[in-house]
Amino acid sequence: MSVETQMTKTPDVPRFARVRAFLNGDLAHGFFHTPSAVISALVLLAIALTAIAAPLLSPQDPYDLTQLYLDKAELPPIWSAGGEVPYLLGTDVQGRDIFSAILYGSRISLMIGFASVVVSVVIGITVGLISGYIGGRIDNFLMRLGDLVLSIPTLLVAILVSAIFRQLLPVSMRDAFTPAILTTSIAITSWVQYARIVRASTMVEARKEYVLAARILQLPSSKIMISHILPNVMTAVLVTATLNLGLAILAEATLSFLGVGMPVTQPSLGTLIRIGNQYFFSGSWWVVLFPALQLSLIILAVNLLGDWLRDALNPKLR
Amino acid sequence: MTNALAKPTLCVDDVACFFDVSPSWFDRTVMRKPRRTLKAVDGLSFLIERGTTFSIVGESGCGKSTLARLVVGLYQPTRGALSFASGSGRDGFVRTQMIFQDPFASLNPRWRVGAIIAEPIKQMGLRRSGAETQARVRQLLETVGLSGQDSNRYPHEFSGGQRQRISIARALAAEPEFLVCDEPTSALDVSVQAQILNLLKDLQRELSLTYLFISHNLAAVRHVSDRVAVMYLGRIVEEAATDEIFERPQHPYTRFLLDTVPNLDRPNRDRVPATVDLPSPIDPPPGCAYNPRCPLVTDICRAAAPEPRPVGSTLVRCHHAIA
Amino acid sequence: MNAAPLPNDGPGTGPVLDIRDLVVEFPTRHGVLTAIRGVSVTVGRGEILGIVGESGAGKSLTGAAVIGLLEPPGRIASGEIRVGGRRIDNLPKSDMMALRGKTIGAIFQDPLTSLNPLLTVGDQLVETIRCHLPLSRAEAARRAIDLLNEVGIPSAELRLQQYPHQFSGGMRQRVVIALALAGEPDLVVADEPTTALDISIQAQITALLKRICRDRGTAVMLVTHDMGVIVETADRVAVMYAGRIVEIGPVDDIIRRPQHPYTRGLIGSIPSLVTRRERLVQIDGAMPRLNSMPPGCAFHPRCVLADTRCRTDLPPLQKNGSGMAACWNLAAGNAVEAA
Amino acid sequence: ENVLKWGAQRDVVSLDPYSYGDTFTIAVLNHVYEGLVRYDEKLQIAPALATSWEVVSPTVWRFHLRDGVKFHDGAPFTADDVIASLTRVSDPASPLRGNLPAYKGATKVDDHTVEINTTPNYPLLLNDLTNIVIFDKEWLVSNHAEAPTDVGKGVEGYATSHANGTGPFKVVSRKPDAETVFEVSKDWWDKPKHNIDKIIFTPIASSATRVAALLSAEIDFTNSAPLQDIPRLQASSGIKVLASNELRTVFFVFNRTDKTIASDVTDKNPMNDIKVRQAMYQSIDIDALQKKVMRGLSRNTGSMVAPAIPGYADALDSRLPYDPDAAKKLLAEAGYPNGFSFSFVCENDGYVNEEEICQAVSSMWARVGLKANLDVAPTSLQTAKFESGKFDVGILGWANEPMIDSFSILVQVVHSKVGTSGVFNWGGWNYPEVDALIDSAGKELDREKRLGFQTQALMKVKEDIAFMPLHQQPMAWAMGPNIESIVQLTDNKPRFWLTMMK
Amino acid sequence: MFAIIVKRIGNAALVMLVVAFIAFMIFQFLGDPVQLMLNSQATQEDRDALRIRLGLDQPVIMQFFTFVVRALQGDFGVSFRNQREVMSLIAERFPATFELVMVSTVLALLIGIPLGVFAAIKPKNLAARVVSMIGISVPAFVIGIVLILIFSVQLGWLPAFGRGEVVQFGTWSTGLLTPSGRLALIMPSISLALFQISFIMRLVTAEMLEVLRTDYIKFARARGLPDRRVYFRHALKNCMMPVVTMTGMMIGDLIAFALVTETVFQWPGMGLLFVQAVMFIDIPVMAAYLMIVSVIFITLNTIVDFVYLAVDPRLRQAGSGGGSHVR
Ligand SMILES: Nc1ncnc2c1ncn2[C@@H]1O[C@H](COP(=O)(O)OP(=O)(O)OP(=O)(O)O)[C@@H](O)[C@H]1O
Ligand SMILES: Nc1ncnc2c1ncn2[C@@H]1O[C@H](COP(=O)(O)OP(=O)(O)OP(=O)(O)O)[C@@H](O)[C@H]1O
Ligand SMILES: [Mg+2]
Ligand SMILES: [Mg+2]
Ligand code: NI
Repeated sequence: MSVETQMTKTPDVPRFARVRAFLNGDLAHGFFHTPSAVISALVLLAIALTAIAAPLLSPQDPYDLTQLYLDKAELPPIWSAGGEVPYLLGTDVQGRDIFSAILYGSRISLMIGFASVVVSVVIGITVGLISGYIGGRIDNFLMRLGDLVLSIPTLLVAILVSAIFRQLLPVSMRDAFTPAILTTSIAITSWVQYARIVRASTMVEARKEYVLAARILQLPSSKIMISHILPNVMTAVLVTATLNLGLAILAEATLSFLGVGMPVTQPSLGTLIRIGNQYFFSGSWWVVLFPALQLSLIILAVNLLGDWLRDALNPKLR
Repeated sequence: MTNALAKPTLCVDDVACFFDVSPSWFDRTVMRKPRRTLKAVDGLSFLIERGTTFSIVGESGCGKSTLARLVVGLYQPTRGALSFASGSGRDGFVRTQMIFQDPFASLNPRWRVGAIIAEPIKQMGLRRSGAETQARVRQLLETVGLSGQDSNRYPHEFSGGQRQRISIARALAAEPEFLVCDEPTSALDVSVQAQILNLLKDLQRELSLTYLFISHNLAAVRHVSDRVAVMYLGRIVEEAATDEIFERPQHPYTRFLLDTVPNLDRPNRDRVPATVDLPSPIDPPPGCAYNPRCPLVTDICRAAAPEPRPVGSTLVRCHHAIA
Repeated sequence: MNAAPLPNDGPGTGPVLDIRDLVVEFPTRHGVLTAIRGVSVTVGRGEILGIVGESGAGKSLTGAAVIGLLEPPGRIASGEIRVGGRRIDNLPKSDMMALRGKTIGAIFQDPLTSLNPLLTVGDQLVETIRCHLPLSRAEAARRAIDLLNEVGIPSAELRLQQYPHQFSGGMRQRVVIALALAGEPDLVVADEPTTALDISIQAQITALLKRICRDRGTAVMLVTHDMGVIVETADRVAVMYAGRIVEIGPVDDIIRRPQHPYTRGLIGSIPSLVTRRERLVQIDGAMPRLNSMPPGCAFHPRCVLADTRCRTDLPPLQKNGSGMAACWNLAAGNAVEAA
Repeated sequence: ENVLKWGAQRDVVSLDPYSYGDTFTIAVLNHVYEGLVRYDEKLQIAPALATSWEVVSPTVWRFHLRDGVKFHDGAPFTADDVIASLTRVSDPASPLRGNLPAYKGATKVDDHTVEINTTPNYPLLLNDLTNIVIFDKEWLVSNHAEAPTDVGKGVEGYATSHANGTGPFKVVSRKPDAETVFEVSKDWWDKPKHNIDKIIFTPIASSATRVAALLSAEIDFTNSAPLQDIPRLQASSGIKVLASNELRTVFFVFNRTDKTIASDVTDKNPMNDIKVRQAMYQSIDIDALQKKVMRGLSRNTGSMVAPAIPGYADALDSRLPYDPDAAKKLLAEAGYPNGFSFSFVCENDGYVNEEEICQAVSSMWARVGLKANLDVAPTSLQTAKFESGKFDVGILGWANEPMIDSFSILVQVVHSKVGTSGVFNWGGWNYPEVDALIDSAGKELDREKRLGFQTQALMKVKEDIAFMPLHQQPMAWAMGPNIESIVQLTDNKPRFWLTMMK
Repeated sequence: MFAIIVKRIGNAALVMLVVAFIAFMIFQFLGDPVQLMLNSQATQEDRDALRIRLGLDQPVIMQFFTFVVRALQGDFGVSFRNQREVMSLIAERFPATFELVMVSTVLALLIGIPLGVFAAIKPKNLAARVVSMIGISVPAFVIGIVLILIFSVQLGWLPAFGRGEVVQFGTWSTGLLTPSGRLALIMPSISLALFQISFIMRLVTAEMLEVLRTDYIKFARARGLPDRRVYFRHALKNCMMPVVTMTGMMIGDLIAFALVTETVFQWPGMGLLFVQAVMFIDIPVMAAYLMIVSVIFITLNTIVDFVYLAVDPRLRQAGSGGGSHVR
């Protein structure tokens, strides 16, 4: 337990006051006192930064075919006999540097995971707010639509959607569009959850008296939804979104593992695992092990963070 | 009390508000269930004079909040009309605002107090510049007994009584002439209730406000109001000047209420418990809605609903009211 | 009826509940919050002791401490709680479990949420009865019917098969009372049993409580913030402020002749049904928060009579007339009253 | 009881050998169905259901059928069966029609003699007949399976899921993609050179799982041991690996029509410029490919056919040297100093390590500025693209089976699309002189002369770099300790009737 | 009560119809069946004839109607790849997947629920936290590969692939009755269930923590009921509603996720069929699989709704419209 000085009021330095107030607040305090949260945040930060800075950090651009040399194929990690500089974690059968591929693959995994969560959150919030606030037939229709989406297992929808899209696109565009397709196919199934959460909270919030007060002022519905209700339903969305980020990353990896995700020339972590899987017994364990570790690490960190956030923000558990 | 020249602030004429609580389309068509309406408010008529406090008392579910919402325009009446006196409102009528029961739910927890109070000012364009708005917010906070610096804080940093003050400040920010107070003190401790009731009275005097005061707390009602109406299942069963109603209750329900309410002045008295619970407003008993609980019940009560009739200066809905 | 706490001379003769210098703390990250700061109170057989006070005064915590259900991290830091002469505040968990329901019953505020929605009322009653008394299912069911009859639920036999949601609010609170009485406890802690109910039902429940207390000789600790309920029900009343009892005494005396300035303010702030005053007595300000307790008398920032001693020294609860009060300026107060 | 558990990379397409021209399916079904002739242990044509034959005239061959042969259901084998089977395989809907290009008809002489009519002087009828298996006529008729299965009709043929042959094993049960069980046929006409009672055939697509299954002795044999796992398998006690290279030559084909399919060059087809083809050829580092991707197990080649295939000549086998600089120069000369992009269609389940080959070659091409848009998908999807010419560069492997003669590749792949020829002429290449040579070979009964035409044709093709040969692909079988001996021929077909178990 | 049942079933049928429409649209969009069925040599007449034979000349609505009627009869056409009737293909594969999914469900519930309760009672327990994280953080395919490496290759205890020996009952096959079948089930079901174990566990924990704070639990304790009774009779029962819902959803997800497991362990189930169908764009199989999984999924959810009615008396009340469950 650290000894915090009692927060003294600093009325007229708003910006710093807010930062300080945040750092002194329960959320930040709880965070710094939860080792799992701190560690996973650090891990995630490190992974995200290295992924973003991948072109600067990696000795090779694994998506650039001209940089793959067959004579550097299947080199073991640098510390094993036969390892070569700069191939830190070894190379795969195409001479792709595993370390670089992991950085780039994490970038794709995180990007698709994040984008699909953002897309589904945006859809979910819109649908949920409208459904919950306006109600009636629109609500009925939107919720039935959600039921429908839920009546087919998520993974199945994702596989079908990505298979269909890929089939419809010409080959030359396919690789470029695959991340977008994957994002869509994951988002298409996960918005329902947010919509339901938002709808339920919206219905609760809409009955609260502060909303009535706004309605008495004849504020337009859109404004009430966005500036009054939305901030109050975001907490639940945030928690779910964090936990779902893990699931989304997992979904992308699974699709790629099954061969309907990222192509071999632009491998994501799931693709790398699928490729590496074939070399599992041949002694080239590094081809599958490191991507698998990285993937598990990312999802674990995201989940730990999400768990902490859920506990920290859940008023019922206080 | 009635001034023939000044139009009453609010004139409610046979207002009703029904809710459709029918079973789903499926149940109605396939299961042949009937449509059902809930008569939350069913034919209310009263006048509120400028600068006075008109109170509504009644048990939970009798339609008090529905009436309040009708008055502020959140619900449209199914029948009847509400006519306001002309005033400074945008549509030419008196400006109406509302104060709510729950000090925790009535302020947006994500907004700073300053923004909450400024919202009506901005929405209605009452002040021209941001600085003026800020000044007005500070002034309002001071009016309700808080400090101007409190505008930077969030609602959760305040106690229940303080929040109710913020709520009042927000209502006042719209510069209303008419305030609807829906159980403004029932979530508060008595000592805080006293603060708020005093504040409301002070404000009324200073700003010559008109109040529609809704409560189930008879003592509080007696304390603040000029006229009182007692509601039962969506109807006013008795309406009179305050002292009149408390000293000479006419309707058996009013009498029952006054008897059951704990009375500090007569401690250790055994109250008369009601034997029957409040009936559902979906299917109210035929005839006089109060008949299942009424000690004076006769056949006519079960057959016909009584119309309001004057007994002295009181209006009563009872077959047995003695003139 | 005992006004002053009795020394404990063994079971049978002494008070049913005897709390001495109870202190309840919450260790938090910013230090320890002391929510109850030395409460001593007794309840005798067949007596209803009302506890009133503002929200956050510590009424519920006192009740929870007696039932042994303080939510962690809350803990009894010092003091003693005795029930029937037996000290219970330091009992191991399992012994306390055996005591709950059997010796101490409890009633909570919200009858809507106090009953498990998925079990029939009969199930819950039978289960509770069999947990405390060595009865067969059938015998327990018979007892359950008796209990329901006792709390005034008609056609009890039928009602046993029903689920809580099929009961009205008042009925549910009756069931809750029946459940609390199932183990025939000597003491019932009732935390705001009528607050969630309508006035007409409130009257039913208070009447029921009084009757049961009278018939069974059960001691009741009735926690509420509604002076009206106390006046109707209690024999004695303790007024709490900021984790302490500031005044305790027979109900009539407290209502008519409140001694402590806080009690006086409290009584004065209640509007009267009978007379009309232009302004209510108003205690300005609010109760201090636990983390910023003022030194001395916790009431001094709001007290009109406060002097320097009030700001530094904690007034003890001392005998005063028929009751006891904790204030340095009681004499002055008395003088005012006498005048 | 000797049970042989066979883990294959994939399942047979169907139990009907005529449903799909798939070498592996036919190889598996050869345990159940037999032809009139077959290849022996030395890949020489040997009698099977026919005991002898003679050429009656340039267009008529007479076959004498074996006596006392019974189908698995007990029906006797007669000339009617041969005619029914030949009719079935030459049906217009039959995908195997191209395997019997010279066939004109057949007549029954007596119960044990048939005559087959062919185009004049067709030299390779026997080679073709090695894989034309014989059904029982009554069985076909009573099960309404006289015609080959036609997917378009919306009904599955009886023969798709049932089998009734004369071979050494009979089908006991089949679950597609899961398990097919064969049992020894006690009534087989030939003297068994095996001691197997039962074969359990299981497709295990994942190579890792397949290797794991072999290591944990859940399977006794696999005909496709992943190349990368061979060292590991060899090191495991009790596991034997038979690895060498097979007949199949893998090469790239070009779209030779006027238009590219997906290229940034739209006004013409760069592939029609020999400089471009040579540049592509010379930018492939075949040694690196052989060493890394093929694990040293393939045989680099400049020839379109393996040395064991008649028509091969050493002169065909020289490769243009790997020389990226020369390639760049050639491209510049051809007018593409910065290269160009094109679609590169590959499969991921066709040839050995095919996906890896294509990836590696793409990256080699990338280094000289050629941007290949790699399109990798299962064979069934890619075949459609090939057949409709929707590719710029594609991959093809040709084993010259069942003919085991270079005439096979010449007539089916190299020849332009005329009649039954050029079925695999996907890219629309057209060499009239070569066509003429092939046609002459197809009418030449003299073997030496015929092979001379064929070698000449192959040489011309090579000189024009019409195709880009890579290698003869490796084959790797692995078997557990239960297997005593097995015969592996260069056609990569398991023959369990020649296999002894311990 | 009856009304609620009729309504639920009606709802399910409606959803099914829409799913059927989606499946039908896949048919329509993913290429021309005629193109896919005939080879490139076919003439225009062949094409037109086939078009008419397949009913593709009819208006779309009629085609959809025929599709639905045939689907109701279990006729989804012939697999392009396997050239066999889709329904018989799926019927053959269904038992394998069913067995795998059921064993995994049982595992998930049997392990997940007690662990969840345990974690709720002892929130600080490290082992419980690890279990609750592993399943949702390590992808099933990674777990599968690791399991094979350890238990098949290194230790040689468990088979790496397949179902082992199965016993056939008519069209149904089961591996539960033979020792090798049971052994073969171990690794696939564990790798499939691990995610769900964690999931159920977390769900139960979260619900328990909430339920344990409710008034009725407090009141149950105050009545002196023993802890065990409070946890397992009062609290757990109230936690079961979301668990029941999730179990319904979970089984559907398991069927879907089984395709990953089936790929890794070469488990001859529907999933493998589907994965291959996707690779080969084998539309009849894709459409049929989609429909069948949805039927299972919707049936399960409808059953869940009925379980709800059985568990929660509040929903049984006539007119209360039944439980719209919130996930
Ligand atoms: N929007 C609505 N739809 C359907 N029924 C409603 C609606 N609003 C109120 N009611 C019903 O109308 C009746 C009157 O409700 P109202 O809220 O006016 O009562 P109240 O007197 O304010 O009670 P309380 O003292 O509990 O606030 C109740 O039976 C309530 O259930
Ligand atoms: N878990 C807790 N952690 C910290 N402080 C607590 C906790 N529970 C209660 N308190 C504090 O203890 C004090 C007494 O609480 P208690 O619930 O006894 O009040 P009360 O008198 O019953 O009020 P009310 O009338 O609102 O029920 C309050 O200030 C409260 O904030
Ligand atoms: Mg109300
Ligand atoms: Mg309390
Ligand atoms: Ni700290």
